[in-house]
Amino acid sequence: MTPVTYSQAFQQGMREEMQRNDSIFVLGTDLLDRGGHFGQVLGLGKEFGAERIRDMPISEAAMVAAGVGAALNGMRPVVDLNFIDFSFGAMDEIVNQAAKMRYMFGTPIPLVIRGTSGVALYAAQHNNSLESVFAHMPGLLVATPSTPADTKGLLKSALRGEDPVIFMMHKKLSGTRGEVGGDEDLVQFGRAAIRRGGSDVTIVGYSQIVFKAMEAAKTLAESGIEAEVIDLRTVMPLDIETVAESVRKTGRLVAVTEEPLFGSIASEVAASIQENVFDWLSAPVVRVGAKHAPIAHSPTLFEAVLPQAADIDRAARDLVARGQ
Amino acid sequence: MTPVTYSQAFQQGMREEMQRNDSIFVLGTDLLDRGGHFGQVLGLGKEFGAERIRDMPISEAAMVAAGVGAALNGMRPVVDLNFIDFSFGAMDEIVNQAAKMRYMFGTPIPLVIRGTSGVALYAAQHNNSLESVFAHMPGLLVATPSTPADTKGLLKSALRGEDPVIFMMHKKLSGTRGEVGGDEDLVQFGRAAIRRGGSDVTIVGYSQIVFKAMEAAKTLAESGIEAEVIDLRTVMPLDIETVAESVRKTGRLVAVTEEPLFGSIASEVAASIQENVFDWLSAPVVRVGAKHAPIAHSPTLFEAVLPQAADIDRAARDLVARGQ
Amino acid sequence: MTEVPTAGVGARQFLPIDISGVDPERLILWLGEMLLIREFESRLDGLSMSGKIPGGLHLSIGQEAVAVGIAAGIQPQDLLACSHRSHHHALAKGLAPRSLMAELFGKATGCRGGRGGSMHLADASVGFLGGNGIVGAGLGIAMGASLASKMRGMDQVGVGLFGDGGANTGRTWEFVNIASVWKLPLIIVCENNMYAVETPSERLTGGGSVSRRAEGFGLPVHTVDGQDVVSMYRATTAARDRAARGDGPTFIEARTYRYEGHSTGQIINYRTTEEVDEWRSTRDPIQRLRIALQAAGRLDDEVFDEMVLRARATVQDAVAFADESPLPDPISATRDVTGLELGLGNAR
Amino acid sequence: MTEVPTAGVGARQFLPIDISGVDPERLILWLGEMLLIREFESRLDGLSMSGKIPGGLHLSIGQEAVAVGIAAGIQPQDLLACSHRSHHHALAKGLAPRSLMAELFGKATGCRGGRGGSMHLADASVGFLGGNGIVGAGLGIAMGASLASKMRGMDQVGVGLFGDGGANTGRTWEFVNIASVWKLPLIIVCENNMYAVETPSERLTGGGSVSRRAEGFGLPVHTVDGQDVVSMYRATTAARDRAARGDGPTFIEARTYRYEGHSTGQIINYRTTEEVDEWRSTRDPIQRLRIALQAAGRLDDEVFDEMVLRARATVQDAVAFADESPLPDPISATRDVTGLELGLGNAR
Ligand SMILES: Cc1ncc(C[n+]2csc(CCOP(=O)(O)OP(=O)(O)O)c2C)c(N)n1
Ligand SMILES: Cc1ncc(C[n+]2csc(CCOP(=O)(O)OP(=O)(O)O)c2C)c(N)n1
Ligand SMILES: [Mg+2]
Ligand SMILES: [Mg+2]
Repeated sequence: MTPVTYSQAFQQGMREEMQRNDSIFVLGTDLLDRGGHFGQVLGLGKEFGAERIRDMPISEAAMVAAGVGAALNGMRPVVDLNFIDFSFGAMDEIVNQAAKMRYMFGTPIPLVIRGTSGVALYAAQHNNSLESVFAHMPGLLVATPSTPADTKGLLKSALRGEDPVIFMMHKKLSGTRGEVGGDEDLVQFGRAAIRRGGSDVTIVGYSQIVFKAMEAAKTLAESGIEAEVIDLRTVMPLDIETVAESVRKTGRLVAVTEEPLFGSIASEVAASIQENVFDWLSAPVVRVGAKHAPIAHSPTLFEAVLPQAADIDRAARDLVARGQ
Repeated sequence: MTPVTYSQAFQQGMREEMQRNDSIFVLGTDLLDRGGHFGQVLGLGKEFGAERIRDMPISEAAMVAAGVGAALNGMRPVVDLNFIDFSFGAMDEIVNQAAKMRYMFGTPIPLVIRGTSGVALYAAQHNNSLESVFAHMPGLLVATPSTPADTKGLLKSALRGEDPVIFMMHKKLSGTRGEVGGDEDLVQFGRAAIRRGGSDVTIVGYSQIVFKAMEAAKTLAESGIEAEVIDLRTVMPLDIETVAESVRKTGRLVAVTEEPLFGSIASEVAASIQENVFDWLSAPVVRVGAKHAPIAHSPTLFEAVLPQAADIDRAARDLVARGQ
Repeated sequence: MTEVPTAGVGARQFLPIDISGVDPERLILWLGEMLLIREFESRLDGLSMSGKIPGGLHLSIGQEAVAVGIAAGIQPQDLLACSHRSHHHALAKGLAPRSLMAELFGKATGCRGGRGGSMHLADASVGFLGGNGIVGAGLGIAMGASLASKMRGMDQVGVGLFGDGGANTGRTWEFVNIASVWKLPLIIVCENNMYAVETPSERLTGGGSVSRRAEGFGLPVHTVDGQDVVSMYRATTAARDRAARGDGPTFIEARTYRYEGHSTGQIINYRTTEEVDEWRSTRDPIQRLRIALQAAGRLDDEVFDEMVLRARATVQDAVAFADESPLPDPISATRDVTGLELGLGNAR
Repeated sequence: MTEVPTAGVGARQFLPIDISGVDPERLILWLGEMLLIREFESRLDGLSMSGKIPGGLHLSIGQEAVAVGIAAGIQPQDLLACSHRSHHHALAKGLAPRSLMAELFGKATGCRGGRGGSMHLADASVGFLGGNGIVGAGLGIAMGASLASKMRGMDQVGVGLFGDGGANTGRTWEFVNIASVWKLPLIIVCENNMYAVETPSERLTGGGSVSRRAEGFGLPVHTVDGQDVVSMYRATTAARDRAARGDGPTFIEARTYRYEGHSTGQIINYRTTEEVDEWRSTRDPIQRLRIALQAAGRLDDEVFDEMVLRARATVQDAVAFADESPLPDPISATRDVTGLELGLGNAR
């Protein structure tokens, strides 16, 4: 198989599942002809037509409400929010309706809400990190793939599952390439992947920052420190067991996130790991995340706020030094 | 001074500050005649009139936008969202506008957004725990008072500060009574209060759950375990130093929250404490929070989801047993 | 105390309604349903005050004709979603009184096993998609459901309701717009009872008219007397026919009135007793239908009294059922949050 | 390449505009401002493509008369907030070209020190409250600002802008409603350039008319030719007078057109070149004003050419300034997030 991009992986997953299941359709802005703002449904408009690749006006509340209501009545909608930041305009529909309806009404809501996430250009209002927010809300699942294969495989799971899923695709990964699985290669929610084995320290993250973790692992290896790098793949459910197992081996954990650190997924991982495998820890779990500031326009400014590979490297080194 | 209720404390703080500063006004639903759904501005309508106690239609986005714009132009608005859950309808205005404007535009946004929070009756859609969500957002401050005195004192600080403040008042505390401070008794943001001294274990929380922590401390004391109980008072900024200091003494921490545990303030506290005072900990920080479920209508169901004094008691006992 | 008006002297004050062409048996049925709703609702204040029902409730007394007229104008397979003020719609759409009452009590036998409560009643088996605690949100659910009906090619229409207060929340107009643009088989009903909690909505509604506002969204708009069950029925039937033909949504503004406070236990001083009396004594939907049926020789006092007693008995049975029903099992409180079993670290 | 149309044969095709009664010196000024905007914007595509400006940009070429007409019709103390498509308004309201260009470059000398960028320009000193990255949000800011103006008794009005796409987001109508109900000194402008990204808005706007929709909210609504700076000026002046008198807001739908793609670097295949040509060759706001001034004997080619050169020079100076300006200090990136110094545990 030839490698495809992260966006194409989403396309592929959508196409295969739409062919397989008539009840799947997509709604959002500029999908039919343009294929979405990130090319995520490029070509699907031609194949499936305007009924199943549905253009909507800029009405985020209505997008999600349409999805919730349709899901309640037998369909499997995919709501494309464009940037995940626009979820703010549909927050009630996501958290008070989609997430709670199964619990309240007993009716599953098989609904995928896709949004481009992560930090890159376009400044403060287009670069909110919301993964910890959605993961905090009972009833929602949150996918945060870092590779084309996971994008496709997790999307397939989402489209065959019965829960509302926030599907977050990192801006900076749109063009990255990789092999993807076939028609029946599903990636399960709540199963972390070990991207690199190592025995000295564990580094855990998800989405784009996994690549920074891998970069750090490389520089650490040059100093003889072998880091195990874990990609959570979904942050809800969060596969804490795989992380715990690794920590039982390495005794040290760096939890990384691109979110502002306070209240982040890294905080959750740190809290949970120290609670569960305290006696295996030779030093505290160290968190590396974004500084507590909005994202500026100028790359000079926002790169200073974001965690970098060097920060992960330094944290891991400190831990190894400390825990000896 | 005669004790006043939590709601009256808010009233008092509002009244005194409105008398002191012409630019303060309140907007929201049913304020002028009714005095708000929790009596929080009762009597102020008569005193200050319809210009400064402004009734609005059910337009949460417009409420907060009106507040942000007015704050940008020299006023000090208080937006009363009624239940904090209704913030979902104004999430963009809160997180993308109010919170980021100072950073983006250099203009302070002195804006108080009041909402009734915490878990009680009225089921899933009126009982969202959002304190960790707002605290996660750079640019916002989050007040979570547990007493009338703190309600008044923190409100005063908010109304003299220059930041957007989410002011969360717990449903179950509306009628609780206590002494309050005078005209110039401000309670600073980011200063936790030690509600009870103790040397065996620290219990940290905020808002209504502090009372459950105090209850647990009582039963623990009966077994000779002296718990120190810390009330954070504001969760952003979060006074981790006071908690750390206590943990340096007790070596044990129970972090409690009424939120669903995942991604909660308790997780943040646990992560931060183990990171900062790891070597003083004789056992892991243990979190006690709500189970990962929406809030049901039936008290039988929702009380089973909420953390109880007995859960805190048990967690503290386990810690003490374990760390010996 | 029941709210059922007594017959007699004042009867001639009531505004007449036109029942021509409607099968009298159906009219009698509707009368019975309105009586049931009123009897049901009239018990709730006390049950809430006494703590049998946890929390307050939004009563619909006075608004029965809106619910019954709509339910009569649609088909059983049609789907309805509404607002926090939902008991009348739940009953009219066919939710069993026992099931509803037990739900309010927070009992395991309630339609949602005690999870939902007053604002979150639902019963898929009768096409009742639920009330909603969030102003305007029910309309969105109905809108989405009707999209599915259309995509699946079903003979099924949606009904989405909101209040006059809900006409000022942005989401409402997003939903109306989508229904209009996609020509969805949806009946949009603004249940205009003039107040949002204690605020006269007209004062905070720019332009003063919900119907006029709706016209700007490109769909037919009808202002209907919501205290006349037959008018509601006729408007609904026409809207349903239009929807079923594939011609798209209809907007109905039902002018109605709630006799009680916004929620149980409230003191009302934001409107005059004259205003309430005026609605009660000239527009009461039960009285108006009763009088029309009497005038047509289709109903005598004896039958009516029997109907009242029957409604009362049904409610009494529901209360007894709810009272005797078991509480839900606390263990179940964390079940069915998602379709997955959540692992370590997520839920404890 | 500059977008300034050349004079000549095609000139007679342009729709005439009525400049009677307006001081010709002001007209010349407005022409100069429109030229500046167009020259400024015409440089940006290249600067963005070459990476000098990080990220894409929303160009307003074609929409100059909307911005200049509004700015001409209000007073310096008035406050304006707009959408993501904001450069024309920023310049018209008085933001210095150097300051704007440096901001786009992400430089320390930009109006927001590189923090804001294209969608978040702002300059309080000229009453420019900012662009906004969120569709519809700018109108809300202006609405709130005008509430403050009113409460503080100032002679100051707000201007809030949004696009045709923004007419389908719920928040927009909440804002319009509040302005109407509170009779705020606010001018609400829908900059209708017919497209939201690649979607013809008419297709997804129920009823097909933004103005008609606005009428339902109880405020005066005017549809104005947005390619005629004088019409825009007149409509704005009237709206401002009304606002200053305390009579409340006015809604203006400005019919306009963007010549370029939604953002820089886009391939346009969702509209015909004929459509673009039609707008360019019959409605171009610069050409129309130029022709009107020439016909009135107030402008000759030489002066016009000089104006173009002057505009170009200003832009060239801005580019050079931005290019040479220092980057912001990375250390400053975490400053001024709130008014408090955040302690341990919050920020690191
Ligand atoms: C988004 C939102 N804001 C506020 C509330 C609180 N609230 C509940 S009912 C109500 C009044 C609703 O008025 P209306 O829409 O006219 O319905 P009615 O109560 O008259 O049936 C309000 C403000 C809410 N539930 N949801
Ligand atoms: C709430 C929200 N949804 C979606 C977007 C993405 N977006 C940016 S501009 C735009 C189109 C806006 O169209 P219009 O309002 O007509 O303004 P124009 O671009 O034509 O000036 C969209 C969809 C956004 N910025 N904010
Ligand atoms: Mg009402
Ligand atoms: Mg447009």
